Amino acid sequence: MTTSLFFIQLINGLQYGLLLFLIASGLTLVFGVMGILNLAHGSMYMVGAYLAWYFFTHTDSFLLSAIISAVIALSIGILVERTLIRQLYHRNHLDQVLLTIGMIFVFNALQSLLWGNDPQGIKVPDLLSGSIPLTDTLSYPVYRIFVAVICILLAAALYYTINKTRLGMLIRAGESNREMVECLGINISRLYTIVFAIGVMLAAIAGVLSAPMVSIVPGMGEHVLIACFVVVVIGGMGSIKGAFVAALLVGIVDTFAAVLLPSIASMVVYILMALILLVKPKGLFSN
Amino acid sequence: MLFQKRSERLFIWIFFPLMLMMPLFLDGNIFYINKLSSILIFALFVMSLDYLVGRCGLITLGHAMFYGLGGYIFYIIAPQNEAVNFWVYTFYICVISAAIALIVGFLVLRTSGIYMIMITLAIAQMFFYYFSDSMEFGGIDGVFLYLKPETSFLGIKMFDLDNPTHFYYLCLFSLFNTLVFFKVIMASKFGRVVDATRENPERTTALGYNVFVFRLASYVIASALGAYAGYLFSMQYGFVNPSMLSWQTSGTALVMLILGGMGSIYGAILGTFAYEGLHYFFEHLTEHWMLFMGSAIILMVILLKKGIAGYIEKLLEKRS
Amino acid sequence: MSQVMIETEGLCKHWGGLKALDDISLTFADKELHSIVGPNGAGKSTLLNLLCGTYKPTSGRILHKNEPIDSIKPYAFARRGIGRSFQKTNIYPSATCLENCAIAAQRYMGGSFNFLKPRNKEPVLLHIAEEALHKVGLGHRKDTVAAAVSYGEQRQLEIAMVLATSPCVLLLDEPMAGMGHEESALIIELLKQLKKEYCIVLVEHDMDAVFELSDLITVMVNGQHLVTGTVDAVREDPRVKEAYLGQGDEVY
Amino acid sequence: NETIKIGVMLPFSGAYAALGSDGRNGLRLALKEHRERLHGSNIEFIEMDTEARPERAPEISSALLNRHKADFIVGPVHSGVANGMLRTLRNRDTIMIVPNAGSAEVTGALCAPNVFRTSFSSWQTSYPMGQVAADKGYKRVVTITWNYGMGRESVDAFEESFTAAGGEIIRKMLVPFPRTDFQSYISEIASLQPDAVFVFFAGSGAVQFALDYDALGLRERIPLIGSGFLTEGTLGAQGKAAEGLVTTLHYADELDNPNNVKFRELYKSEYNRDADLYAVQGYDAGLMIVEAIDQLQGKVKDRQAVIEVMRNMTVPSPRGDFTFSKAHNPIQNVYLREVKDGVNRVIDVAMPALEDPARGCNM
Amino acid sequence: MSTLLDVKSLHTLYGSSHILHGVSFSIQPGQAVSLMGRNGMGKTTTLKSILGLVTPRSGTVTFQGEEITQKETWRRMQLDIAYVPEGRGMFHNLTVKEHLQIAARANRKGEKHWDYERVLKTFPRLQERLNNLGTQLSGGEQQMLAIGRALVTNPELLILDEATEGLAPLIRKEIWEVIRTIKDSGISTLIVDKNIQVLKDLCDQHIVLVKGKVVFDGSSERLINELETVESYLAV
Ligand SMILES: Nc1ncnc2c1ncn2[C@@H]1O[C@H](COP(=O)(O)OP(=O)(O)OP(=O)(O)O)[C@@H](O)[C@H]1O
Ligand SMILES: Nc1ncnc2c1ncn2[C@@H]1O[C@H](COP(=O)(O)OP(=O)(O)OP(=O)(O)O)[C@@H](O)[C@H]1O
Ligand SMILES: [Mg+2]
Ligand SMILES: [Mg+2]
Repeated sequence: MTTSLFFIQLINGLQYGLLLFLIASGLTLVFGVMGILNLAHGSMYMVGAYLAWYFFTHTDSFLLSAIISAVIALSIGILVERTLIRQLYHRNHLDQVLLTIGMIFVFNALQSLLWGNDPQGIKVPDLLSGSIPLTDTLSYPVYRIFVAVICILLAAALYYTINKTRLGMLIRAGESNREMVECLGINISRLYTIVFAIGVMLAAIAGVLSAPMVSIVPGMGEHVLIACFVVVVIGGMGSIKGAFVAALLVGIVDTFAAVLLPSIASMVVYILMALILLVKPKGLFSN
Repeated sequence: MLFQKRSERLFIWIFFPLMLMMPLFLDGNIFYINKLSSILIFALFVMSLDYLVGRCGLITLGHAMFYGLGGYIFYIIAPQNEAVNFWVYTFYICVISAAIALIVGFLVLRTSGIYMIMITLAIAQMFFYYFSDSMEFGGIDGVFLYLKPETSFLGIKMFDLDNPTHFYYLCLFSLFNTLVFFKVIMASKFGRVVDATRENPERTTALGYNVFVFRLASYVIASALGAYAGYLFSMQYGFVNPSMLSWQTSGTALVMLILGGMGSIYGAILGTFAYEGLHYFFEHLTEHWMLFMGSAIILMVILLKKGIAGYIEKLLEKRS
Repeated sequence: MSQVMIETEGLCKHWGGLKALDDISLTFADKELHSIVGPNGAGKSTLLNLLCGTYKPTSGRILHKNEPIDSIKPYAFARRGIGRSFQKTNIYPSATCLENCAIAAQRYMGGSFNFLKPRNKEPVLLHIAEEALHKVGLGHRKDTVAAAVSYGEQRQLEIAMVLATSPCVLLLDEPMAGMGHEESALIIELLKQLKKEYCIVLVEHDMDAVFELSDLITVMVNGQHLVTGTVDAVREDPRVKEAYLGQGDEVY
Repeated sequence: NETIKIGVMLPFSGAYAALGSDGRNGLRLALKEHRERLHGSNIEFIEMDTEARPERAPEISSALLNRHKADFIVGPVHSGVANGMLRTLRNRDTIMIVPNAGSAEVTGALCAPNVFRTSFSSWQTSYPMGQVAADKGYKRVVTITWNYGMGRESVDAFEESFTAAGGEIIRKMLVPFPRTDFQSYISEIASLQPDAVFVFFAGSGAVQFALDYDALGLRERIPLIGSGFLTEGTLGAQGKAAEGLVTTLHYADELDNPNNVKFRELYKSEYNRDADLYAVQGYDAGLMIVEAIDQLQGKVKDRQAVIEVMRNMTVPSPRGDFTFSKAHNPIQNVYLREVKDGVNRVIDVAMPALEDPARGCNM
Repeated sequence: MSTLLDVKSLHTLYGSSHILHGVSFSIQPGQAVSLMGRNGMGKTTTLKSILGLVTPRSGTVTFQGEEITQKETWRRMQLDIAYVPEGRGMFHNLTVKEHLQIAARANRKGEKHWDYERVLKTFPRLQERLNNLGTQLSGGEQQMLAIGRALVTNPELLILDEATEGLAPLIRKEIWEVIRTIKDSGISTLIVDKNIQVLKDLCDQHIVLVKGKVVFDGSSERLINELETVESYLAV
């Protein structure tokens, strides 16, 4: 591998990693920090992409469709938490698995009912449609750089909120002992509703931002779901920093494995995870 | 008594006699008999998962790995064009998968909770991709087994596996044995420690038990039985496919288990039947069966606190 | 003085920069009750956790009957007869009180890898378990689920479980915390009996109990060994008064 | 009047759902259009969702065969499912018509008298491209596909004709199925600087590959050619990223023949969406059934007769008439197409009446 | 001034076991009240019923003249009630500092007698452990933190369950001093503890529970007069 190709692949890996973090960010919040096992996370990613596509074809404005999609996702999040998730806080964690698998079924059915099963795509917003030449054959699209920047900003914002603000502390405290948080006079239910909804919205926003880069197809959510869990767990539950590092690690390892070790490429991420967990049984950045 | 709860006895007295007579009602309709056989096989698989999850508190998302391995091991070790003995190969498959489980368990049981879920998933995915990216095992299209084993034991031929009804009884027989087997284990002194390791592993260590060894033993037992289920499945249609090892298979089994009620062992049967029943029903009702299936699952989680088995127990409690 | 059961040599435990235990050398003799007291955070629980293998020492050695045991596995401590109770209640909440003790008793009765023997068909084992319950005054609760008994009773159960393992060394971390007078008195009586047979290490803030029971008292402050002596010696030691007891004019 | 049962085994949910429903629509359309040729038989459809899950295939096909006693079973889309179906349906008392799955085995090693295919073999759709590429003067080509049966078969077929015509494959890339993150592979391709890139991808993989290839700026610099699935049913999602891609396939939406024009019109008015390849293949399966019923005057219980009729049939397909090879695979034209303004334009017939070599079939 | 907390004939059940049989008592503003009883008599259950952590089958709880029986727990706590639970209720993923930060607030009157600094001054041990996680503290340190966490909410009514459990004698003395100070500053306290010697001096009023019933409810004077009876209830 030449040096220039090495750097290009490194950039590819970083970019893939950042995208992974974007998709996993909502899960880090809902699963890592709040401790809710939401398997329907991938479905919300899919819903976000479809919403973006749907409103884009109707409004022709990427920004507008992004905003509408985010608002809809937020409302779905609030609704789901209020009516369903809330019933399960006092129960076994596995009930959340069952519930959210039920939700995957429902989201898949609704997607097929509302939007059909054809692959869809939307074009990159004009403002960001340029590209920057890297070598004489290869160039890099501006939109992807834009998304990478958003991911970094998002990571910083999440990190700050969870670790440094009172809100973040309350969310963490809720994961540890809901009853006690309530005993401090805090409306933990409402707090959890909001944070859960934000998690869902982040998943959808990831879908929106990915929409111009990926094919929007049924089942796209299930493909990313496992990758998201891998990222959150390798990083260490509840650690934003961990998730960020893990996403980049997975992105880079996966990218290089694809070209250097094609025979075991699909296994490499799992080998990585197994090794990390055997050495650090609670992930990279756990207490 | 082995079956302590009233609900349990009731279930066993209704379920097994009913299933014994089922082929009579079905009047040799091959489809229904085959369908029931595959449900029984899967119930056996879910039961072995229940032992791990519900009894040992070891949640895994990689149990399907053994389900698939059951099939692939058979494909690998059995000669291509010679019918082998069923019981001998049952033994081989259980031993080989137990050996694999011993190594895998040795690694995965170092972690716990969500980390264990993920590491079991990781190892299962490795096996999944090993088979699905391989050329010699037919890749994602899987492989075929052209000959079914024969089942003579001490010179007596008990089941003719090409006959769906015989195969059905073999499955039922296996399921019943597995149920009794798990019940005996759980009521035993070993079971007492298993219960302890689930509830409070830290305390159990402080009392002087090597928690790891007990978990490992349980993991090996459950995995061998999971592989046995996969072996039966691959034999039913003579067909092994990597999707048997996929995390979706593990997930589905987990869903059935939670639906049926964890930790009760017989709940596994209830859950499998309920899930498959709903699936079959909605699928024939509408093309958008997923919508109904999903809603039914959601409703059931919300309404049933401890799965179907828990619900039945509550009903009986109220009446007495 | 009777035989030395457990001995520590220069035991240290550091948490990051914090020296929770700093160079502790103590001996605990058989058939003696040796109390460890000290202000909160002095490192008493840490010491017990080291003695029973829950934590590994940063440096230093632990000897049990003159054999070093600091590198054996946590569960092996209990097998050598080193039993402990926890400061924070640590039981099997969904099992009955009797079953809680039966689990403990089975460890030393053996047969835990017996897959076939029904667990409730072993009278000797159940008898031991029941006896342990009676000793701590929980006989009437034997069929109650442990989660449903009150906090104080759970503390009693905690001790019953240690007794059921038939230990030779008892490490008790604040066994009386949360217990009422009556139950405390019961435990004090019980410990008086037990110390005739066992080596007991007691961590407790209830000074009435400590003074009444102890053969020896060790005072620790900030991870360091302050003084070891008899009840009277420690009671009157000005350093102990300053660091821990106060001036003696107050009720505890 | 007899009831004729047609079992339909297609994916109606999951990633292949669109393909499944188009195939089903085509099938239904054929039977509806030619109602009067059915000799008054009642047609009953039994539709089963395969979810594209191979492990369900034996069970569902067993249901159609044993429980419903279907006379014809149409399906599936997915090759893995096809393998599972063949296991239960080969040489049984029913007629299996495969409306998509292109795996070589279906009319190769696993061929059987009662199994027909109305679609294609993967060999057929890629073999002609080797010749085309050589004619265009490409010398050094990189191939890339998913590491699964169809992918490998397609690339091998391309290689077969391309190397025969003097070309060189400088790198064969196999992407683990169903990965759709192609950026690193495309970067690698850029550094190899080949004359062209041959791909086999379908569905979301095809969309994603075209999008990434375009986004990284290679579309204008290194020609992208492939089996027609690269641009089939995916153009809407690919947008301008598909412009100029050259592919070979046994059909194109724009094919200018009366059957096609009529079919597309009918389809549009019936289902309110444009027909595509999968609809055509389903439609042709329907035509086969209609023709068989018509010729046998509704007496389809005699499977031997049905097989006899089908084997000698000329199907008046929208893709142009085709007949069956000994292995029951279509002998058909393969067209050379190029995407212009979001449509697959037919440039030429790449190879006329191409027959699959049916390796491994001893029928 | 009117009654601060008024509890009227609470009946509470766990499943089918009836634990509280009509518990009634009241607390006047500024009073310190002790709640005593042997193990398992229902002290904790009474406190939890007041706070809404368990739902009583019948009976009412009135705080500052407002009935709160149907309110969610967090609304009750916002009326400036603070709670130190038995077992301490630490957050395993928050540091000592964060424990205090999330709890700190002014009360409804806008007063802020207790803040972060004052707690650390009162419990210097915590100062040294600021970056430890809640569960990485010694038992006594946890108890200090739990009390500190309750104080920084600047309550009108402070409820302590097993107030001095696991504390060293000196610290225990310290806690009693603190409680005396807050009592002097007009804050009411409801204390569960077993140390009758201290409580009889510290508290104004005393309640004794036996098997879910109030068997004694009176002032310190009465307590001293009837010390023997009460001690028999407590089995001292
Ligand atoms: N896991 C840990 N990580 C970091 N520090 C710890 C950890 N566990 C305990 N400590 C610290 O070590 C010191 C000693 O704690 P230990 O529990 O031994 O005290 P103790 O003497 O038992 O006190 P108490 O009487 O309050 O129970 C304390 O200051 C505590 O904060
Ligand atoms: N979750 C529960 N389920 C069933 N019963 C319970 C539960 N919690 C407590 N109890 C029972 O309620 C009774 C009162 O318990 P409570 O904890 O209120 O006692 P307490 O007076 O606080 O005792 P202690 O001084 O030991 O803390 C006890 O007999 C206990 O067994
Ligand atoms: Mg301690
Ligand atoms: Mg209490």
